[in-house]
Amino acid sequence: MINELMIIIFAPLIAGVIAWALDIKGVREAIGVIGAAVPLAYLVKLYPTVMGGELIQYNVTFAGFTFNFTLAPMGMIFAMIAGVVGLAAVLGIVSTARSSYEWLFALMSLTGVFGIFLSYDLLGFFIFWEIMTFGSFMMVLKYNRKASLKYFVLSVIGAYAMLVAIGIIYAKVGSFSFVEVYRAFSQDAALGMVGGATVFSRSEIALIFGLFLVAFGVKAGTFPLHVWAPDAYTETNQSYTAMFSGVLSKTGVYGFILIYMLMGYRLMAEFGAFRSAPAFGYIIAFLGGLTIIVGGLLAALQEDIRKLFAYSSISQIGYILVGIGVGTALSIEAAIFHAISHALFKGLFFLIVATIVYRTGKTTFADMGGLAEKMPFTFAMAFVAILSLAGIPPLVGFASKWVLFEAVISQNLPILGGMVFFGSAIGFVYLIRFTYAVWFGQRPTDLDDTKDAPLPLAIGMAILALLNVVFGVAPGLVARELNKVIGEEAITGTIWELNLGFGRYNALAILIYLIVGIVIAGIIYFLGAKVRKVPVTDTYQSGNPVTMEYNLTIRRNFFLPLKEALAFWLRISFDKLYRDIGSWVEDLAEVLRNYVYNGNAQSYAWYLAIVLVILAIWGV
Amino acid sequence: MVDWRLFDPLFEYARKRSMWIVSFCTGCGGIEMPPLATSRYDFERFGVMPNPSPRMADLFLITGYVTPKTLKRIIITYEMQPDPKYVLAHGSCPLNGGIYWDGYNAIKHLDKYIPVDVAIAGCMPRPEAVMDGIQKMMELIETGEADGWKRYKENYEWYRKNQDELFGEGWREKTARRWIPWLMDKKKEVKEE
Amino acid sequence: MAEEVKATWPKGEEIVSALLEKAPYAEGSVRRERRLEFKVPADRIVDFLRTAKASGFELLLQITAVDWPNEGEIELVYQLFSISHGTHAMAKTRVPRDDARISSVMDIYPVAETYERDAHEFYKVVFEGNPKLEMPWILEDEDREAGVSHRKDFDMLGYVKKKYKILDRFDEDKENYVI
Amino acid sequence: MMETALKALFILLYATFVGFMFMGIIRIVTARIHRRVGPPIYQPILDTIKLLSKKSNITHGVIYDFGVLYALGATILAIMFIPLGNIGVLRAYGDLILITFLLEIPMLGIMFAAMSSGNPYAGIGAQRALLTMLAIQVPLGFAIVALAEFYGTFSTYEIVMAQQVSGWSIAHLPLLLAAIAYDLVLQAMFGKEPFDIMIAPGEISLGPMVEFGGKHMGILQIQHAIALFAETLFFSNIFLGGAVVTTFASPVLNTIASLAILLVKQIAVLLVATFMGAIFPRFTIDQAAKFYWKWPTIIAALGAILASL
Repeated sequence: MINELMIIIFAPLIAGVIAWALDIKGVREAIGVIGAAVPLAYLVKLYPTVMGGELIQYNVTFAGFTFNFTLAPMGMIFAMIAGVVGLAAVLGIVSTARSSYEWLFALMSLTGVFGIFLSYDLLGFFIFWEIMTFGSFMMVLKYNRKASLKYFVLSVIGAYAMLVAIGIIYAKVGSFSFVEVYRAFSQDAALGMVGGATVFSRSEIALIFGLFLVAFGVKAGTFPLHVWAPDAYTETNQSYTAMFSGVLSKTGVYGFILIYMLMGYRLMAEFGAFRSAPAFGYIIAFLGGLTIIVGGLLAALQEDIRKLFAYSSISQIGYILVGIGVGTALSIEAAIFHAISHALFKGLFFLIVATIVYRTGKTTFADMGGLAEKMPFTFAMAFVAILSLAGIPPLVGFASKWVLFEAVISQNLPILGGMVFFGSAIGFVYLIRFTYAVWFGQRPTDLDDTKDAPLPLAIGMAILALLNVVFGVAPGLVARELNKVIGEEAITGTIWELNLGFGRYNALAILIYLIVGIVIAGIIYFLGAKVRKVPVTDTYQSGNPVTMEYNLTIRRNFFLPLKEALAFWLRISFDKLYRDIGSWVEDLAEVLRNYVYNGNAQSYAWYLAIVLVILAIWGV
Repeated sequence: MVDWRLFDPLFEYARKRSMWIVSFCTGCGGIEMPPLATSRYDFERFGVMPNPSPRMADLFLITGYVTPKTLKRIIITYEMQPDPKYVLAHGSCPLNGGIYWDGYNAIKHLDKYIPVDVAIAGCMPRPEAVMDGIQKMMELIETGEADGWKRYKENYEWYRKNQDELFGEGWREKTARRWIPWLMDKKKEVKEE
Repeated sequence: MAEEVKATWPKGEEIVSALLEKAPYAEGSVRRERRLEFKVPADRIVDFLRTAKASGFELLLQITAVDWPNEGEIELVYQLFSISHGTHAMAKTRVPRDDARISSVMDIYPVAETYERDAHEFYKVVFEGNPKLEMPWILEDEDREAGVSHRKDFDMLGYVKKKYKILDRFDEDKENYVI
Repeated sequence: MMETALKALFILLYATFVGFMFMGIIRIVTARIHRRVGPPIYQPILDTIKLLSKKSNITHGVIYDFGVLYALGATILAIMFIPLGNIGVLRAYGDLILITFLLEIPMLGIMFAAMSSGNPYAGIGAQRALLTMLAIQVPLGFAIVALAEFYGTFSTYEIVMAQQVSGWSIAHLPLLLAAIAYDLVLQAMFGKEPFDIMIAPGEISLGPMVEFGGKHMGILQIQHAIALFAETLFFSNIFLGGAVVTTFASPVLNTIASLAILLVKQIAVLLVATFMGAIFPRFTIDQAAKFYWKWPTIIAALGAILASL
């Protein structure tokens, strides 16, 4: 009987291959959806046992290496995120997929993600990391070669960094499995405390941490390494982006948490703490803070709907990194909580973008507008997503952000607190820009017959929106699971209420009083006189008559003053930096090709002579 | 839906004591507004407040002569105001064209196009006269005679006929589209139209 | 003209003579202190203004159109002003009334664009080279179609009576208004 | 249950009435600065009754109405969390960050309604309101961080209790800096003169408010009244020591005394904002953003750092 873990990991891949092979319109979608639903079903079946504390082990020996897979509570939480958002995204792909090629590689990346969350040794982790990257790269390649090239180059740099780090660890520790690696590092930390000779020297530990930072930083899209994300998220099938940014970026976050789990003590012993946060953690947190601000501000200045949400998902990952960086049990719980809520509302947002792009065929804000009447269901979903991402109390976005704020500020880190607070306003800002340009205002004439979302996409959106609301009103549900994962009662309180000791948040009371408030406002509203519906052109333009030819909505360049205020900072762009490095490397290669490998035998003879002379002098 | 007749005295008092003026100075009397708002006369004592948007304004001051071009804007602004709305006309020009009686571009009889509740004499009445006009308007509201808006609603066809007679049919679209070719710098199209 | 015996203004005489040398086709005289007058044929107005601007007349104050119905001509008065000499000058040209056509001086004095549109709007004088001549401006579309203009042969009062349909009850001698 | 319902109703009525009185005070004080007589103090109530009693209203769609209702609902929600003497309903859950967010959410509702009206002025007004909010978020964030770190707790009620013991917050230097920064931020939250570019009457005819007529504007007047009351109450609770009076025997007297003290503090905060508003001309949006990102941010950051030492 094949072990459940194997089914969870490989079900999507097998379904993908079959779907790709069969390539029959109806059957392909069905197999794809089954491929995404099966792992989720098994995860739900295994949920009580894993959360009960008993780990499910399974070892596979293959080509001389033993891969052991374990379903630990941490892996379970992330796998559940991948399962739910993956299923919703796959439902989206049903209606937006162009060919079976996309089915194969979307489900392949889903397999990679499940493999990462379930593998309990570095080698398996790396292999599935590569499968996931390859799958997502092929998805982007289909749409735009240049964007995929940039994504490929950065992912390869990340992958090599991770490979080198794993190599160093394997050389010193002699085994890949997390258990031995963890024991080796904690022994090392203990030795380091006592002052004995440690297995890893200080520079080696710094090197490993740096390499892991780069590797996971690329995938999570932290500030200096975020340049691939806007292009990769934009140039692919939009409902796949829901999975791409909702789930795949969580692997980067899982990686950072892995650093804590494996090497936390060793790094703490080595580099000490910075005002009650581990020094190495503060680096991650500060990078996360920068990512929030940079991602948010750039998101506000975008003209393309997909780019806006790409930058927005980078900035939301910044929140999670801040949570991880601070390093206390509460802040890591907050980070995972925000990872869950981010996956939910970002997946929902990208499905909404997929619907809009699928129905209108347009992607820039300039030629969209007034879709609220034409696509009421999608607008309702967008309204829930906006409330959740902007952090409006009754929804999950606020609950996770609130826990994160409290965790960061209570650790006496004022600068990080300020950055996180600024981030919440930025989220508010670019969401209103999106809402104004897409849903409200004057509708261009060619969008008049747009229909609402197709059924599979609608189901996908409904699932995520429902979860957004349920986890928002009852954050205790998530908090209790997180306490089990971290093993410490950081967030107490009932199902409706979160209690952190120095701050309490009651979601149910908020919902009740908000409804009471809106009911009171409604009563006052309906006491007033009848209301007359007025067309868009009957609007006050200093008395001038207005017809549909006039452009009544500011869709282009909505935040021009912000762009002018930030003109100085916008000149510094890491994207340009990497492109310059790329072109510089190309020129260097050009020079080499012209002078060194110029193909005539005579210069090769000279090189041979020189090498022999050197060897002779060396006295070999 | 609810029958508010019981509270009518309160509503009339509130409408009387809080008239918001559309800040749209239509003619030469617009310069009389600042003295009213500043410390010597200060109509804010009566709750009168200038307000740029017609959607929340009640009182519409026609300050002086009205040209057809301005009348188009006045009609549009007047129709945007929610219902209990009042018009206060300054000087003799809105009544019979005043000194521009033979001008081709001055409206001779404003009452044909929009209902006027109170008219103040004086070729640009002094602030005292305008304050007196506002007092008179408040009296009319108190006694319920300020029914210009009711007249406009009941015989709207008559008003509409007069307006279309002066401006021609469909003047709103024509005026709106008048500048578009020049705004979009498409001068040639003007010839073909 | 009434002001025969007047103290001529020596400085003005120099300016006029200097200008007339450069523009022989024009005649110029000094009306009084700080008031010069030039008569220029219609086709040479552009060169005249170019030389005027070169010799110190920096500003074009106004282009006024005067309608002479019995002579069948429209007189265009270009009023210039020279800050350096501190004097005002009028350059008058005559254009036939029925198809009043003259070339635009926009390239010399950019401000002329608006004055020419004004003259065109009310006196139907066509200024070749002015792009914005047909642009809607002061007159409403209805007035433009009805051919409103300030030429003397246009019956303004008749148009007003037709437009507002209320003036016919006025007594012509304006003593007693009956509204 | 019944008792909290009564308390909630009392808070709501008290907040609305005092909020209207505050709006009246603002108009009278501004008038007296202009050496004018100024309207009676109950003028905002008359304005609201007139607006609500309009005989015909317009709407631009469902979101246009729902946005306005949401704004008033969110403000009513916010007022319940801020401790009001000893009759706060949700006092135990009055969390600094939660209240700061709740005081910003009505703007979301108003902007949703304004934008769905499709008026270009509303679009520009919403853009400016967003940028103003982006600008004030930095000093506001640092001020809240300073408070939270100084008292080590986020619950407003515990902060009020701590202030009864250790004196007003503004007595300590870090929180004095935070209070100054927060007061500048209040200027923009009230929409008072130097930073009211978002509702500039002359320039963009009241920005987002341009399309609100009749009862929509009436509801927004009520919302503005409660928001004024809520913001001043929040400021006087966290910086000016709130009011916990236990000297009298019967709780009713205690409540009246604490409400009176709070009222005095709230009016003081209001007058500071009104005086500043009556004197300053209006900043353009990038001047406002640059100003807020320079001085108030430096002051608040200094306060936060000092508080965290």
